[in-house]
Amino acid sequence: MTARLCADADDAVAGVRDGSTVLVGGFGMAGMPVALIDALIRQGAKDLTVVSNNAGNGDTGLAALLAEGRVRKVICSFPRQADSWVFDGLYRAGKVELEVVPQGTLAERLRAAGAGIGAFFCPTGAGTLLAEGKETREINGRLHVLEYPINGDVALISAHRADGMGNLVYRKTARNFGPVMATAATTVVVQVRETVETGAIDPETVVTPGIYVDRVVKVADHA
Amino acid sequence: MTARLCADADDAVAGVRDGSTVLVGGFGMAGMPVALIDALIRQGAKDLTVVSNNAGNGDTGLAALLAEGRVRKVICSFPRQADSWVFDGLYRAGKVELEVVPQGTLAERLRAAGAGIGAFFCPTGAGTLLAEGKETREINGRLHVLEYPINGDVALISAHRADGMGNLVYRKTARNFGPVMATAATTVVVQVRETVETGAIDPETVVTPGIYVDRVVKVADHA
Amino acid sequence: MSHTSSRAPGQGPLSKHDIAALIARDIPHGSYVNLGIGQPTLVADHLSPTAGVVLHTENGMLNMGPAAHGDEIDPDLTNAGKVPVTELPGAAYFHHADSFAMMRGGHLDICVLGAFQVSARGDLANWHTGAPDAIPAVGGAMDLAIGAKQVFVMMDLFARDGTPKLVSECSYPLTGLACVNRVYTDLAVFDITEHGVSVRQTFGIEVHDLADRLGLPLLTGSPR
Amino acid sequence: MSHTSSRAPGQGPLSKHDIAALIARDIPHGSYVNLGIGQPTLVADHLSPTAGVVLHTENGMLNMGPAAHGDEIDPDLTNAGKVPVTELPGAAYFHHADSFAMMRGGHLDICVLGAFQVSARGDLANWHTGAPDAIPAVGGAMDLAIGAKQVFVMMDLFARDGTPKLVSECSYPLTGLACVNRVYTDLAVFDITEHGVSVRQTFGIEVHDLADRLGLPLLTGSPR
Repeated sequence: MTARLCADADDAVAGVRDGSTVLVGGFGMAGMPVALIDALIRQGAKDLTVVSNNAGNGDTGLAALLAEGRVRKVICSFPRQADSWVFDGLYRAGKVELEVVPQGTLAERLRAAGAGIGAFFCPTGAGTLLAEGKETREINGRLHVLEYPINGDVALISAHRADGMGNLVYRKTARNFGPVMATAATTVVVQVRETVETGAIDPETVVTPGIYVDRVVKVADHA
Repeated sequence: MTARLCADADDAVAGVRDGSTVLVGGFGMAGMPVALIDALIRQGAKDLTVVSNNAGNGDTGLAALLAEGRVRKVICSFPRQADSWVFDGLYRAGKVELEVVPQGTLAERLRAAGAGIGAFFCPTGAGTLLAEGKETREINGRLHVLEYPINGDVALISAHRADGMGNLVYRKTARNFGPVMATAATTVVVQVRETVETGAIDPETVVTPGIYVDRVVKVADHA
Repeated sequence: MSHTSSRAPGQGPLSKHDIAALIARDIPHGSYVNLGIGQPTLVADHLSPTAGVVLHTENGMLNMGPAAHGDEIDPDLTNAGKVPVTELPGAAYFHHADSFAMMRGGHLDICVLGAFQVSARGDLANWHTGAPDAIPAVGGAMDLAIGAKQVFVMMDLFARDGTPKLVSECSYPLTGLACVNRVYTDLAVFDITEHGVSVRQTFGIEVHDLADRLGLPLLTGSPR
Repeated sequence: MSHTSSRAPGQGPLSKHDIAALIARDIPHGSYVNLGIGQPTLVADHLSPTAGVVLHTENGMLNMGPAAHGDEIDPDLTNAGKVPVTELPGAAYFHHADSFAMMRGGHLDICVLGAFQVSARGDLANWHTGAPDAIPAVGGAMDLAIGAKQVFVMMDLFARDGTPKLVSECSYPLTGLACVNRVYTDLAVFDITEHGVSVRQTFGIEVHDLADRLGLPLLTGSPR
């Protein structure tokens, strides 16, 4: 179904259920859907599994969601950062589960979810701690690990511009996880800096076609 | 290594060895690298495995390569067409091998080759003739077939425009197999309608980054 | 919804255009739809521009427009049947792996396909006659069969030799297992349900006659 | 090429910038290179614009330029270390799955990484100290380790406590198995070959002293 333009960020994240898996775009602050995360904090869903590259910085955004005790599990590639004290404290206190996934495998598992691939043999991490307990197989003389898709109930992503169909373009390295996460969740919510008329985005340059987008909300750019 | 601009199509396909696997872009005539195929016919490599969506039309292009007895095997999704008489005759005479692959699986096996994925479980074709002899597995209640990458020694593709780095953009549905084949072969040869200065293609709109491109040749558009 | 007979018995079978119009009416507003190649592409002619239906073509495009004519013809822009087409506002182009990822990942709402046979379980046979001298050619048929949220089949209910095409078991090689949700034919529309084949509508034939001719038990009443 | 001592013994170890300059000189013209995060990013400062080296950053860009300053800073444009950077002519942006496909698929010529330890077989340990209270965080390290055609490590040869970082077996958790091709350090440059560790160059130390301090057999002469 074609995308819906939402009145505000609260409208955009309405209905997220307790226990949901939430994919959150961004790499550092680039592409981080700040307004949607803030709205999710207000919305109140708890017992969440959050899939994102990092596990929150400082005291806002994902860190604030974590601090409220709303996150049961984090699936990410790089939780530990100079300013990830909220996550660090919860983790050391045993109050949040952590699944660490190599960054490229995280992206590929999200892609597999979106692309209907049941599982894939991946050379990354073979023979390391992160492959423990996973099925492995040697293919063409190289050890591979069997990796499964990561499906989201909801994806929260940030893009630069949307048209009336929900077609999206991104800007520079803020593109990062947005396009793959948009394919991998049941409900895809996008915050954009600007909306344009359908037809105003050159069809050759669309990065995320509107088929993947459920809700769009225009928010002021805090950058 | 950065891409080389070739003098002509013969220069672009120089050095293709007997026994090579050649990926050939195009879907019907859209995106078909006609000038490169003609040059490959002149170049003389034989005992080729050709990977392409179709198996030649009429008496030119791939059909002419087949008619010269230069192709040992065809891997494609749809060999049989109204005007595929050259392939049909060779196949019925037992003079060419055929591996039929569902079109999406063909694209995904090429992508897997380019993306360093060792193999993947795919629901397409499970339980059909095309899965016979292949490993299968039920994942989340759905039957999947284990599919392996298709690597090319050479890819011959057609794009709309290239810059000096080998960055490519395509045009409309002529994009089709080009971008995935460009990732899947050791040597990637591209015919384009126009070449532009490096910097003249908006970095947001590059479809095939130059890292995948080895040789570029500008040819007159026969379309 | 209960079984309805849209036309009085005896009014005769639907034409291909009638079937296409019926399918077009059943596609919800705003759906993303793939019409495969051949006969199902007729459905496009019956979709009103206000229906908001977005057409996908597996060779890499969303929001495909009608067939191109005259100066509109562009060799770089064709549908999956290699027929020149046009582009509507809001279109998007993508490569083959992305296009089939979109399909295999279940993002299309509806796919409409032709068929040689459909089984009572929803198995589909539409790519290969199984003739010993046939050259196998599958194209995107298997991907389409398993990819969309709902798979509609559009076909005549009986082959030219009078044998049913809705059968208890397909005799032709399969395209996909248990993948068909609904079958639109010249004589009736069927839902494939977990309880069996359910008749939604008939055209000029009574359900008991239909069951006799098909040699299949048919459910009526509320489909799932 | 046979073993050479670039500096006279006693001239002392190289600085980080000396090592970075050495690596920059060894990168062939026109290479596609990823410099990871941290210390290896110093290599960029020593790459001449005429070297035609194209930098990849795993967060989705080719032809990354130098760090951004002042008005150049754009929050939408950072490197993998989340430092604002610039864009060179001929750049391209792509999403994370495409970026790591590029890496995993072996399309980058060279990747330069830091390390806690490298084994004589080329095993790499650079993501986890193995300390019981450490929070594991891998980022792109495992992808980089196995992705490039050649993996270069840049590190001090000895840890602060004097223990060698080039070892017969890594004691830290591994990032990748048998993935390192060359090790650039303050005291020497090594090739990891199928026959063992080969010394390419030393800086202020004799090979036999190096072998003694490392407790490893070292090959000299023609590396593979």
